Amino acid sequence: MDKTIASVREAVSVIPDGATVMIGGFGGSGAPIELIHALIDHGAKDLTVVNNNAGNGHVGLAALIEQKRVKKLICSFPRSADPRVFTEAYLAGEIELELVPQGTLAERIRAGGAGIPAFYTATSYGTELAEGKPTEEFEGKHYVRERWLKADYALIKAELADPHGNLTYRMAARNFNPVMAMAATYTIVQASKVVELGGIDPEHVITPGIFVGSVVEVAKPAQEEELNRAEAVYP
Amino acid sequence: MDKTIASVREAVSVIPDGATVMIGGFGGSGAPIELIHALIDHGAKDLTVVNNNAGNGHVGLAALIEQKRVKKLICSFPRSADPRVFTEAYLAGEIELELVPQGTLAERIRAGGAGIPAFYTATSYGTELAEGKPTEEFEGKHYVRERWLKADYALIKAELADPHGNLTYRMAARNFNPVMAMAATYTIVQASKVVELGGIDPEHVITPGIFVGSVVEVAKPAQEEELNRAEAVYP
Amino acid sequence: MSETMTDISAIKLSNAQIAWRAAQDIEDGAYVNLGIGFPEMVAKFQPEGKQAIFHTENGVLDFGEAPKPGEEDWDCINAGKKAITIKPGTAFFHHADSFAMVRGGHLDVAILGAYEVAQTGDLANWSTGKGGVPAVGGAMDLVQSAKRVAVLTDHVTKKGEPKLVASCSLPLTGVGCVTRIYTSLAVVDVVGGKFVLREKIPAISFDELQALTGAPLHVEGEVADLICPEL
Amino acid sequence: MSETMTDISAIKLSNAQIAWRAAQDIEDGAYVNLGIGFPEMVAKFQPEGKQAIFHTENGVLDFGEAPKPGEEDWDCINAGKKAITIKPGTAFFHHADSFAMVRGGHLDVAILGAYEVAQTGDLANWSTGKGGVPAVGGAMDLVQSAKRVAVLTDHVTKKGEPKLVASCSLPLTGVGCVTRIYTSLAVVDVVGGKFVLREKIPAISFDELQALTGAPLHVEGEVADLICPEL
Repeated sequence: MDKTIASVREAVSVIPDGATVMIGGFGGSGAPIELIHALIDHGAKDLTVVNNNAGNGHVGLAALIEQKRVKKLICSFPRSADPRVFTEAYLAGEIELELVPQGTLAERIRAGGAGIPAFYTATSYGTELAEGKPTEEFEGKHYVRERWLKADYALIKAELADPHGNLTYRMAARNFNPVMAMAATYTIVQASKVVELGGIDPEHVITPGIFVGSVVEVAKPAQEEELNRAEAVYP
Repeated sequence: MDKTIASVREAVSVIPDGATVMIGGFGGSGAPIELIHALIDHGAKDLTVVNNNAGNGHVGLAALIEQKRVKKLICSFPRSADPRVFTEAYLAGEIELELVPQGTLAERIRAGGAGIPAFYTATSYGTELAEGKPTEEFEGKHYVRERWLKADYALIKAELADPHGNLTYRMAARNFNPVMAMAATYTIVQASKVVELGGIDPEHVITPGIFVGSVVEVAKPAQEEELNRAEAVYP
Repeated sequence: MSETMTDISAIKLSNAQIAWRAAQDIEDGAYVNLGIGFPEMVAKFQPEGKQAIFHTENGVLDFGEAPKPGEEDWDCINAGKKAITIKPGTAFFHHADSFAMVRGGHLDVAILGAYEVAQTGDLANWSTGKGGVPAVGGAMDLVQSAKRVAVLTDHVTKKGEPKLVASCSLPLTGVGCVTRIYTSLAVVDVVGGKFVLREKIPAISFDELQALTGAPLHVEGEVADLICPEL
Repeated sequence: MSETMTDISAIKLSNAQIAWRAAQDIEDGAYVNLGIGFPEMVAKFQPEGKQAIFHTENGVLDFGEAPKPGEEDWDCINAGKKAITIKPGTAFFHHADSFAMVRGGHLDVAILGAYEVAQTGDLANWSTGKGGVPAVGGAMDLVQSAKRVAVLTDHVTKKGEPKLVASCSLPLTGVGCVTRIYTSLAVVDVVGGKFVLREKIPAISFDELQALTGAPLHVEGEVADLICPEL
């Protein structure tokens, strides 16, 4: 079994129009820029995207939105240093937004990966983001019932990967990547380095390979923040 | 801030009669034998204990039960190579048993640590272990609602600890320890080695110190399996 | 039925042979959990060129074989508390993550033993219902969530009673969860609330097999000969 | 009210001073989350001998100060997407684990900004209710679950309207969650559905302060002078 694939182009070629795609990262940290750009080249449209944010500048997720591939965005914080692409699409009614509190977003994704169809959280109780959701009192405190969130595909940025898909992450670039890897039917990983089997200490594996569909090496991956400081535009 | 404590005796001295205590480990792997034995010496009784098992032989959890300190046990599998201590206490009506499927036990503990008062799982649907629990259908599948599980104290076995309570574990001795550390109001850790702050790579920390109350170094900790092969009895 | 019993004890497959047969159906790269005891033997019989990855409830994926006696590391065990080893590709994780794999449907196959399996796919394998100390472990989690749940079992009990039944009399482990049963006499699928016979050992007739089965065996297409190497 | 506005702009505390005051209440060893923007300044003003441990939503605990310009590593950022550094004791974890810390009540203090705080402890700080693009981030999670939720805010809006109100008019972030408010003029606790004045700057009278506050200020015991260093 070898989950490695030669190119980002090939890796994302399985994604059809209309797919739900989770994209890792928190702002630019942990954002799989090369996979996103390959997805733009691939051309899939009418996507539902799950990400913490809504892109920054004109690269990565912002570029995917600018190319009008995203029908709906599920996120917690659609603002950034340069949020114009999303803002204009949203105010023009071209993109649907489901706003989810950040911790609830993370837990809904983890629940999707862990087979938990619904759970209760105090987060958002009594606010407009809880409207229409069942609520219940446990031990004197009020909670909102939230549903799991799953995806057809996840695009993940890792640091090391082995051929079975065991992964590590780099610093705070970990963020949403491990839970999204769990919650997608098929998880596509770009790793800065693919090491041989056994190249990751069994105790240092963050995402076990069971959650990974394919792995492509992208040495020296682009950092969204640096692209934006250089005013990059994709394509 | 320094969470280290000089002795296991001192570490467990805070535990009162009637406390709910989670004890890490799966069988003997990851079982904090020295903390359990110190708890026996300390004398707290009428305890509710959460553990995957019910002890083996006459050491560790089995010894705690044999000394009649455990009023109720919440576990998934009260059998072992030598389960006599628990079996006799249970059949004599001296100890209450709440039997929980292993994955539900782990998730209830994780939920306790993560502020999720209830969640749904397919596990146990249609079985006698689901009797009396609310059920609900999501997307055509039936689920049982389970409640979080929390504790006053957790006794945890770690490999490395730093003075802030950041922890690593050794191989499969990890098991229930990290989730129990999250779910207790106050978590007491025995670590094979206490290293200086910075002695654990930030990416290799498994339990961040926020979940830890105190740390005591127990170099060369006893292994339950080896004690039992030597037919050890405590005290 | 005692006559038949004598007969089948001579012709039935050994536990190792049942495990061997189950191993033939495991795809290359499949993620597999093997129940404690007899199902653990499946790992030994993977065919050439196919390599499953084994999961154990207590937080290890892709572990190696048992160590030599005397070389055990008791921090490195499986769900049966037997010593295992690491190998290139092994990963350790905590119990909640381990059961996220199970409950989230990430396991391709779970293979368990059984007291009874019903034609509806209901499984009873955790309690004899007789009192004593109940123990459930991870079975209820596994059977409700693995993509495919297979059972390995003798076709009948030691007393010769059918273990494949119309409906279970013992406390259930899971409802409608089993899809294939590998027995000492046959391979039976559960399809739409019915037992469908796929394979039987040549030495037993359909009618004899039916007599040892607690619910109707249906035939859809060919019933293949169930032939295993000597094990 | 414009006369009062002129007055208070001269006497009110700076944001740094408000942050300084909040920092004095943080216990040694407390686990603290600081909201994006002005609350981040609290980290700079911890008193000698007290060392809080800071948490950021995106999966870092016990991080260090901002790096020098040009030395940023953009994989190492805080929830405000500003570059941070590691130091001895830092731990990285994923987002679900990060919010398990929040939701599970493991944070001792969360310190946030506010548009409005009600005397019931209700907080509005995520939406001006005016349309545009809504964004919530982690605020709703933090306010419902941290052991203590404190707000840092100007006492009045730029237009001079009270930000401490009888009930919030803007969309809520959380219900009954705030326990202490550090403003540019005072320190106010929320106790049993009432504002209780704990401290005020000496240059303002109780009546003047009450006139700038949208709900009754109660006094229980002494009202201390709120005196901060020049910052």
